[in-house]
Amino acid sequence: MTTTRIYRPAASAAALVGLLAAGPALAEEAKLDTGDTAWMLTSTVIVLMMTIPGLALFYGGMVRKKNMLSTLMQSFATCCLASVIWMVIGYSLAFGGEGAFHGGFSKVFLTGMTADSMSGTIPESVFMTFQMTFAIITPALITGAVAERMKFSALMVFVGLWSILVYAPITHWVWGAGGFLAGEGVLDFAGGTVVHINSGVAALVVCLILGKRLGHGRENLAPHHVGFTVVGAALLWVGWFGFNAGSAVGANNSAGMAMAVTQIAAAAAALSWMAVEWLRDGRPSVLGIASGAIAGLVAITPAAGFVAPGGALALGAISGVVCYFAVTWLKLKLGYDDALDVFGVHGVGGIVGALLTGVFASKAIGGTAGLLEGNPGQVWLQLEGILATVVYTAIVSAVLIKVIDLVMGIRVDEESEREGLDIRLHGESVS
Amino acid sequence: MTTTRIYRPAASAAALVGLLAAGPALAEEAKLDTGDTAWMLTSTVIVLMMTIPGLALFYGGMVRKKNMLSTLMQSFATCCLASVIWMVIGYSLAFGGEGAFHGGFSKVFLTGMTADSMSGTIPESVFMTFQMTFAIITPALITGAVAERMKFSALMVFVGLWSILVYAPITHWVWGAGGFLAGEGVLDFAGGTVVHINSGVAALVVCLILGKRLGHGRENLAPHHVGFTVVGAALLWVGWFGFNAGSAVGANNSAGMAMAVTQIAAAAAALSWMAVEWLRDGRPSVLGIASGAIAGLVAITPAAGFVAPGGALALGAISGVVCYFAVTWLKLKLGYDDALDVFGVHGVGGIVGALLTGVFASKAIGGTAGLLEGNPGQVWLQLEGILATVVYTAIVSAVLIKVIDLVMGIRVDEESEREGLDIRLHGESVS
Amino acid sequence: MTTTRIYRPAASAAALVGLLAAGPALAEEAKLDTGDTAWMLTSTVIVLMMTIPGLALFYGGMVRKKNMLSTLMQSFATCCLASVIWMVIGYSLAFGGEGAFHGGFSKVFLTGMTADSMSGTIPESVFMTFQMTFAIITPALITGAVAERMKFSALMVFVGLWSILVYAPITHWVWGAGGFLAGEGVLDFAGGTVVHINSGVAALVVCLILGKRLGHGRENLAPHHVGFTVVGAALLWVGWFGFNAGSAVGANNSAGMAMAVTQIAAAAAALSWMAVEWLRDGRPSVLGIASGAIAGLVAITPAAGFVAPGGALALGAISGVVCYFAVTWLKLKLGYDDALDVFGVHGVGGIVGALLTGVFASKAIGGTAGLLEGNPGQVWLQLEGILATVVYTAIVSAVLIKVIDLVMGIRVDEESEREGLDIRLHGESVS
Amino acid sequence: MKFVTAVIKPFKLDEVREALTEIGIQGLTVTEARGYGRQGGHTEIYRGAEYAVNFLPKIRMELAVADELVDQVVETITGAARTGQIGDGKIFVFELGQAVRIRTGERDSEAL
Amino acid sequence: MKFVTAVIKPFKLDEVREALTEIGIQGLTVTEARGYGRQGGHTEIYRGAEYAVNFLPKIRMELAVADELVDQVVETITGAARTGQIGDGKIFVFELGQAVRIRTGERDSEAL
Amino acid sequence: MKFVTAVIKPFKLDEVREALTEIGIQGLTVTEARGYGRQGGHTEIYRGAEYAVNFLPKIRMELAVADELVDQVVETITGAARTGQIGDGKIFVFELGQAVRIRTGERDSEAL
Ligand SMILES: Nc1ncnc2c1ncn2[C@@H]1O[C@H](COP(=O)(O)OP(=O)(O)O)[C@@H](O)[C@H]1O
Ligand SMILES: Nc1ncnc2c1ncn2[C@@H]1O[C@H](COP(=O)(O)OP(=O)(O)O)[C@@H](O)[C@H]1O
Ligand SMILES: Nc1ncnc2c1ncn2[C@@H]1O[C@H](COP(=O)(O)OP(=O)(O)O)[C@@H](O)[C@H]1O
Repeated sequence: MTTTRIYRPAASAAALVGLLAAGPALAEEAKLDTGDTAWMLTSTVIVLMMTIPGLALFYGGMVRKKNMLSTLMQSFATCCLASVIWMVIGYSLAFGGEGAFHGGFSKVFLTGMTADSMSGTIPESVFMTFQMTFAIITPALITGAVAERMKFSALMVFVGLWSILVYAPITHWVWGAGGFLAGEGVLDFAGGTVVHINSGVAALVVCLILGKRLGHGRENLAPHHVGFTVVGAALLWVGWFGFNAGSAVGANNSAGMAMAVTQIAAAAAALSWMAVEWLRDGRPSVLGIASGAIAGLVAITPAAGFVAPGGALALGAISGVVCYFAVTWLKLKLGYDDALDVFGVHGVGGIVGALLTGVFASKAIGGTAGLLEGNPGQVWLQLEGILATVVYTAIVSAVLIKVIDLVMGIRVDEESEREGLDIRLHGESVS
Repeated sequence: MTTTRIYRPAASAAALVGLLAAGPALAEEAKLDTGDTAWMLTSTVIVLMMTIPGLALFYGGMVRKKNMLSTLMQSFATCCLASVIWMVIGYSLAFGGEGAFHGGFSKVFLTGMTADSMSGTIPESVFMTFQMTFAIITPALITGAVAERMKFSALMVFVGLWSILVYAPITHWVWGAGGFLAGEGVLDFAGGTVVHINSGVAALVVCLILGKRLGHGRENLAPHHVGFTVVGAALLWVGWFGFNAGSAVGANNSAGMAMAVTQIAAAAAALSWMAVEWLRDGRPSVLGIASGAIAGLVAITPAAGFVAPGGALALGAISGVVCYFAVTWLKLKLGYDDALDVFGVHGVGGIVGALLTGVFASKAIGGTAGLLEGNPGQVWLQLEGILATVVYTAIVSAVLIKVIDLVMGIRVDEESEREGLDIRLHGESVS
Repeated sequence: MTTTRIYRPAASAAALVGLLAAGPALAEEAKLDTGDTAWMLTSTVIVLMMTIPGLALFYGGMVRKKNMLSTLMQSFATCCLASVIWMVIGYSLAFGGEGAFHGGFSKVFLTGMTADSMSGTIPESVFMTFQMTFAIITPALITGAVAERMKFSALMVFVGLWSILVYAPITHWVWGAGGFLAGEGVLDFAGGTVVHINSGVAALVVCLILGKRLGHGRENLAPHHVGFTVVGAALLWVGWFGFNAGSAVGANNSAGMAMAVTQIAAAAAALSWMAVEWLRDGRPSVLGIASGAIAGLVAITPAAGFVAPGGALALGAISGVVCYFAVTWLKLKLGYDDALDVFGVHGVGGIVGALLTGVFASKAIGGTAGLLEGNPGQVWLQLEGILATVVYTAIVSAVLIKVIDLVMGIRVDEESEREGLDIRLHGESVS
Repeated sequence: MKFVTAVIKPFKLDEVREALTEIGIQGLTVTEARGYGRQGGHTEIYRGAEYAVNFLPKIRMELAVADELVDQVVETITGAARTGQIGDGKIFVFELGQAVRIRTGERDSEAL
Repeated sequence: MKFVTAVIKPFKLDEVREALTEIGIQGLTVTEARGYGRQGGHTEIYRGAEYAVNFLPKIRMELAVADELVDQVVETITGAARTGQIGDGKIFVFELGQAVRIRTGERDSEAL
Repeated sequence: MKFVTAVIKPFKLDEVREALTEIGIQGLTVTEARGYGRQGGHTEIYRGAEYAVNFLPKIRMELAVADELVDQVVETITGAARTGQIGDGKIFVFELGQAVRIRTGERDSEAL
């Protein structure tokens, strides 16, 4: 039996509390705990559900009817491709060793993951699959920015390469043994930087290079079925407990508190988005409250194991308002066409959340104090984590998409865009 | 580490059986069990799923297309608002202390819920969030009665106040430490009174005061997409295992039996509703079988940890038929417009279930004998629980909605009702 | 406390590994493990979700709009009926005793399943309900072959009798104590034969006898909403972890590895189906990739606890291609009208998976070596399992449907088929 | 024969149909339509992007009638469909050359 | 020129279109419609509330044809759309004043 | 009065409506339609079964206009709806007998 790594060192204080409460001493760390394993199996299941059908529906409802299937396809195919890539190379790069920047090649094709390899108190197979679901949703999030106009073939190439060149290394930085950001004490409980800032910034870069949709700003590009979007948002919300409480890697106090604060922040952000929209536009929209909930879930992601309920309430309320303005004002101001607001919700929400984690972190909850408890340095650390991620993902994503554009073209022709990607790229249509 | 309360005393005999089977003695009750915690984390997730997207879709499919989004919105916004209220004050009123009628203010804003507070074998944070999902679905159920004509602003005010003034106290009566109904031995395993009778009766009262929909009895108000309703019913069914088996507050024998009887009762009720409909109308409808399943799930809710499989089969079959007549005959007879039959399914189903719990309760399963095992007194106790709930919720709900009507008006204007709430209240429409 | 049976002997080696890793010795086998129980409760929940709403949506999106509700109804009503039958007699026939061909009548109406009956480390109530969800999905799968033209009444009669005469005995053969296939060493981790080959072959037989849909081969019978189908496929995928990892009957290493290989095989099959379709038809369809994922999930089902990740990758990729040709070429060649491809995906996928389990089985993973590790005999054993199942289910299903046809007729009249089953059989329509 | 096409508010359909049935009309065909007119539309905002929705839902109804019935039909529709509010719709009357009942091949007045 | 509008049963659309193609018709436009007529409707019951569904799904098809083709077109549609059962639908023929092909600006018979 | 029916490509609707508004047209009614014509269709394949989709999405637009405006209207539609590609659609012009505004009972030219 082999235990290969320490998981998410940033969360270790919280985990420690959990483990002590749970009884078994840390010394016997390689012993399988069935309760922890049960929760991690479950978390894996529901994080997968976040992408398919959750994200697929969330995005699918927001596009025009003629592009609905192509949008579902982008999530579904990304799920398949990212799974295989994670198994082949991604997991190894992220968790295969102790480099500062990547984990090496020792776990390519999951070599050495035997029937009894452990990762803390759970089987490594469970840990690997849990992490796979994160490796799935991150590139899937990006597809929202390029909806309704990108070539499916080019998107698949991008997703494949990006998973290897961007996602796996950044994961290693933050959560891998020896990763340079984790070592410095950057707090990211469940993926605020790794998943949300990363995908949000990549999305912005890619959609800038791809260009706006035909008719953007003139024609009616409104969502064809906000109902699907609400269902998708609800499934994302539900699955997010696997994301955040699952990141405690066990059924412990840390998981419990992560779940509680996740719910509180999501609700608070949904309400704050609704409130500001009601004040400004005179009516609360359904798309608005759903977007607010997602914004809150994004923002609480890095903070989940570190903040108390009161902090979560504030963090959620703030992030709902900030993302509202990112999406309705900043985007219009700057004029880019991030079709489904990946940057506005995940990029901006992730940045707000990462910073506020530094503000609201509570020693009693996660072992680290934040600004409000007299530790302003944590905010600077958080900023460092944000910057490192933003710079790396922006540059590599830009180069990648440019190269793919040169080699094969990334945008469908005008007629296909007019007629719809469903029929033109996939030969199908929703009645 | 603090352990603050005994959970659901009515279920304690069943829980005892479970705990003994599971090994650890009750003495060490504050010790975290990872398996119990894993199951309660999961239960929390799937009970949340019952409301969004489950209930939202169940209701959303039953209204006319022009009101679909507004109906989704009612569930979604209720979810957000009830979450925050629970965190701020509801949890404290329900579980903050040992009064006979409410729990006091000691846990306002979750004060004192620290990282290591326990509730039996699970973290208090998990218990609090699990209970929060019940506090969400109960007011959300009510929205079905007022669909297609109530002002969203007035509904939000009602939901907020009702959560505090009705839901939290009744929860305390039945499940809180010192609650007067629990003390007397009323059996309510998972919320037959607290959730279903409570919401069903409040729904009836509110829709009577709100008045019928325009065109009721003349125009075609048929469901616009029974498909969505079936999906919603299915998600409610699936999530109901968190509701019922989760109410064992652990992964034990009681949870197992609660799950088994829940499935059996739901299936039996669905079939009995289908059968009677087939006989009377000449064809089994899809809406019918789905409604029957929900009726069975409602009815088994108070009984889940107390009855044996055979009892569940009978209880389910009876409740399907009774609710069928409540919905298709009683409602027409009395002429009220409970748009989506909250009273007929949840109110009536809850009452039938609460009474039949007293009939079918089995000492071998949950520690309490029912009428069939020679304990007729239990039926009277159940009746007491029903009456207390009905009277309190009816009066307070009526006063509440009347006051709100006076202050701000509760009904949309005629033109908005004609054109649809989606476009008028939320500025959106489903294509 | 009684422990009645050993579960799934074929999986015992794998389970042993898991149990050893988990710590508690096998001797105390009747002791409840809360972690194992938590995972099995969860698995039960998500396997139910596979049928409703998963399969219901998967199938419902593939039929024409006028038959959508009737298709949902077939899954939903099958769920209800199969549940009651399982409780009344099915569970007993499958797991009630140690016969070679069936389990007898000792557990009719769940007699003897007390509050503390155990099944390994979990309550028997959980085991019974977990198995019930398998007894639900298997006949529900068959309904895809008869969609759009079968009488609902006849279908219900068929489902009821088939559950008793075909499903329960075959389950006993493979997983019951003393079952003759298990005894011989046929590997079927989670139901490749019991569920998929069984339902796939029954489906073929029934649709051959039922005849083609009106207009088959001439009129446009295309899916009315591939979006629903994608959502259904996603929910099937997500729930499949309960199916496969749940079949480890505990939260152990075997479950972890089953989960990992399930994800890998599904993704590989989806991609291989997509690739071959892209090459042949010039575009990757959304229905195609979803079908490929299901094909991979079917094929990995018997293999889940027995193969390593590399084997799963190969097994998945192969099954995607084989099922593609079964559905697009074999079916056209032979000319039968298996409306939603139950045989092509579940029958063929199940056979491919069962055989490849014999090829790729790895001693290190599940305790049994396959062809590639020098044990060609396993392939022959697998073939025996396949043949026994195919022959029995084909004959009994054929006789059953013929008799029902004689007694009451199995097909709707032509006008009903033209106008749609929704309105004609259920009196409802999707707007 | 005349052919009457009317554009009305959707929720008036049942009333209009009943009124027409009362004066002996036995058949008509409707389609869902969207109308642009003085009634104006409204604005929908999705995440900050405003879209003017210029078209409002209408029902388009058409029926072939004998010459002598046409005035009564027009009056009946006008009466039943009127709310007095802007957007009530229009009625158009055309000359109809031929009418055939597919089932029987009957022509013109017998076909209606 | 004439303009033919036909209301038919939905499942007959492909047959009718093929029959028309065979006699040289190169274009037509269809819309989904709902018809009220002698065929009657049916009743749907949802949780005890009965709703009469008076309108049945139909296809409304329209095509502009040269004067000399109109009889053949009417016959062809009648033949292909007939099931002999009530509700087969109607054909209406109008005088067409002008026709224009948008792409080229061609007029009248050249535009069809 | 004249009655103009135009079949156009869906994405051209807004442009055409705006162009018509500019020349003073204040009302029109549109329905979603599917067109069969020279443009041809395409093939969809679902699990090996090929279906020819002969009909393509179109917008059917109709408006009643005063006689003197009809040429301008036809020109305006032609101009705004043209892409020059096959399938741009058709315009048909009919004689309109009567028009009524339901709200007011106004007739003919006052009703438009
Ligand atoms: N000139 C026209 N040709 C065809 N349809 C028209 C015309 N003018 C109006 N309509 C239809 O009549 C509907 C109502 O017209 P509108 O001008 O809004 O109100 P009103 O009929 O009360 O004057 C419009 O939505 C449109 O469908
Ligand atoms: N007078 C009419 N004007 C316009 N459409 C009509 C008229 N009468 C019937 N229809 C259309 O024709 C369809 C078939 O008519 P119906 O009376 O049911 O049967 P049949 O055509 O066999 O007599 C109706 O559903 C309706 O759409
Ligand atoms: N004879 C006709 N009658 C009615 N509609 C027609 C006729 N011919 C074509 N159409 C409509 O016009 C559309 C465009 O016609 P098509 O022949 O494809 O291209 P084009 O207009 O460029 O010649 C068709 O899709 C159909 O809706």
